[in-house]
Amino acid sequence: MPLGGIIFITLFIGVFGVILIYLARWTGGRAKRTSAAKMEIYECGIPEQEKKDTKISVKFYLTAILFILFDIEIIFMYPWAVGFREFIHSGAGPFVFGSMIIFLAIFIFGLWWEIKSKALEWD
Amino acid sequence: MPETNILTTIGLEHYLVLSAVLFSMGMAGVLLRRNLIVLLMSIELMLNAVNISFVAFSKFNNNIEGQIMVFFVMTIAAAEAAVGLALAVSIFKRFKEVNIRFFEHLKG
Amino acid sequence: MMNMGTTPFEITINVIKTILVFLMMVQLVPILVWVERRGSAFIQNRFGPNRIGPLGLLQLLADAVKFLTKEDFVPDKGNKYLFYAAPIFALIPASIAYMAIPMSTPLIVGDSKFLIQGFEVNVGIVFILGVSSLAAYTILMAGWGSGSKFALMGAMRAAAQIVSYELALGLSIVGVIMTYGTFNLSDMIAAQQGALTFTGFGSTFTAHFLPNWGIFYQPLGALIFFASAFAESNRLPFDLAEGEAELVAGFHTEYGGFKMLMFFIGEYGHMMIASGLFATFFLGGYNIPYTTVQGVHDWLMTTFGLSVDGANIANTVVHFLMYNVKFLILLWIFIHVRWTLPRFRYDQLMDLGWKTMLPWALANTILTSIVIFAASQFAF
Amino acid sequence: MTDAILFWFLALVTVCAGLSVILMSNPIYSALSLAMTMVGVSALFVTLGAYFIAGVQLIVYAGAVMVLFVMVLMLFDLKHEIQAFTRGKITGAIKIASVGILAGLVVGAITLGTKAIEAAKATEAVAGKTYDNNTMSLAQNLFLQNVFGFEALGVLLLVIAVGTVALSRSRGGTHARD
Repeated sequence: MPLGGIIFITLFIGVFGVILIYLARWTGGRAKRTSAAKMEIYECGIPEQEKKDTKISVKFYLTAILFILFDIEIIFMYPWAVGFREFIHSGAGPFVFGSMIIFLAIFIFGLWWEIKSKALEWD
Repeated sequence: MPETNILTTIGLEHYLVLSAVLFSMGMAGVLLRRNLIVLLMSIELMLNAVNISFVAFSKFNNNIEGQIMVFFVMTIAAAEAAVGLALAVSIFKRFKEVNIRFFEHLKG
Repeated sequence: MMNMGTTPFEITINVIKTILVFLMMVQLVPILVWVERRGSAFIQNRFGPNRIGPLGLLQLLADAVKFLTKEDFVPDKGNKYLFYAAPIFALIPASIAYMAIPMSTPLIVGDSKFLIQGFEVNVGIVFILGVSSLAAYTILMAGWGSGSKFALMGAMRAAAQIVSYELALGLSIVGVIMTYGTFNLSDMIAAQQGALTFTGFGSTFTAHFLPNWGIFYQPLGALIFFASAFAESNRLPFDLAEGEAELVAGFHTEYGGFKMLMFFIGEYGHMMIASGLFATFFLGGYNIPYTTVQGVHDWLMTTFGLSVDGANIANTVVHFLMYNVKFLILLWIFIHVRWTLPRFRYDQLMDLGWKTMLPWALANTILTSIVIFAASQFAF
Repeated sequence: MTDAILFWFLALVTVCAGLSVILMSNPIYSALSLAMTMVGVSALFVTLGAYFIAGVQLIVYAGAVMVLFVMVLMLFDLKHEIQAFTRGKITGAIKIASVGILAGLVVGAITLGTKAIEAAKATEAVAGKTYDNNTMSLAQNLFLQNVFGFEALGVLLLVIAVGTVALSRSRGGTHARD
């Protein structure tokens, strides 16, 4: 894996981005007059509301947790998928296939439970 | 045994020392910080340090089982983070508090 | 530098190549913006930008100049560091992931071999998925750094949407991996040469009227991959992150000028990754339909009387053009869909991701594995 | 030589990012530096030839777990942090000292242990297991020898999925109440 190249281009893009932002700062200049209203965040023109942590549904975070759990199960399928043909060639096909069917059954049961328990409802 | 330069020849020890340093950092985080979520993050850091040493041993002993262990550790770390955060969030919803000291008052 | 070449000459060429691929991506963005504006105008029976230069092509330059003269602005309530870091980080995952996609056959001149891609990664798919999943940070950083609740809500929506569809995306790829038995993108392309042929059930089937493309093995997987790729790149009909009616402009509400442009580069970069990956997985990558790379090479040598090196160069150029044809057609489909379909509601979007696409991707995986298993066990 | 440069560079990145995890007082910066550490560790896995594990590290840790942390921190706006570090000079000194002692112990154990390993290797001359087709041998080991652990993790993930949903439902609905 060309790790050196990846690190190099990452740093290159980082420097490129910083230069771009500084360039834009320099050519954009500063307005002579400024006001408090200008530096406010944009809330469609009405005066800014004080409370920032207004209701954000916990759903977002629940979705992220369920994502992690299912993501790992999917990652577990990757080595299986890449080796499946070789397993069949080496004669271990039925065993590996059977173990994966059990795993998939667990996965499907989990998904079915999440759907049934309305954990994934957005209302 | 030929003399090797510690700066230019990277061996198992280098990875293990790095892993130990990261692990101690994670431990210091657990001991020093007060924010519950930062504590969880420090635990993740410790688990990562362990993963480094697993992979290093796997490479230098020519044994793939270390990588399998990393797989399992990652799964368990993710599960731990999920449950830990779920607990932290439900406590935060109830008491508006994430200070670890606060948890001493939880009873029953 | 690991595997970037053995001689200083090769290393230099490879380093320049990565920079060239990056600049190519950046250059493609204004052109795509122009295509998008003209294309939307065409679809909606308008003119679009047609004043500056022929066909409005110089509009790109005018836009760049306008962006450069914008005042740099940070809201008082925002977090300055995250606010500036977010657009820079928006560039990185998209471009690095794109560099792992092969764009043509390797160029072999004498003893040197140059890959027509940024760098080759032998676990290509896993690398691309991993790197592009880092894009969620950009969005969260921008949303938080702005200090505005609209931006934060947009960021949360975008992040939840991206992670949800990453599941369907990752699962639809499992069938692809199973079909080719490798993570390496170049190997996948090599497996898609010639006419449709496959071995199983004790005999070999050939269909001369179809190319040997992945889409014929994985039609359901291709559909799910394509749909989730739209959601991953936050494009319509999945652009809930910037639902203009309720969230102003989503996570980049507070951004303007060049910083905004950098988010655009990131977004179009994800579109390019999706198109490149779709072409690689399902449309034979840089392969010319019905032919093999070696076949084209031989044809070039006999027809034009080229030397081996000359034929190699011509071969690379021809395949590069072929790749770009597929790539640009897919990008046009992205643009066309954006200006044709209405958008979803947020709950519909999540329902689609979790309750429709994920089960179907799962069904695709199971079906593929059963077929592969049966094909090896039973014979007619 | 290039390997050494890469290692030292990555070690520097990981250690700096790891330090900022525990030293930054704003938890969001901590989380972002931890993500940086994860990326660095993934690159270290690449230098060790564990390509697939490196990719999984990126997808699972950097792309999923840390996104969850960042989302939770931003969702609940934990910026108004009471006090970043635990108080008390004596307890603090004891803690730091214990961490130092632990680090010293670990480093000492490693130097002793690797000498033993070197000696064992010299006598034994490890039998020629191939290490090149990495993912394939990983798949074989995972699905032929450790298949029970694999299924058990599937069940664990299922239990966790059920448990987190139940936890986030506890005390009234799925919405944060103000």
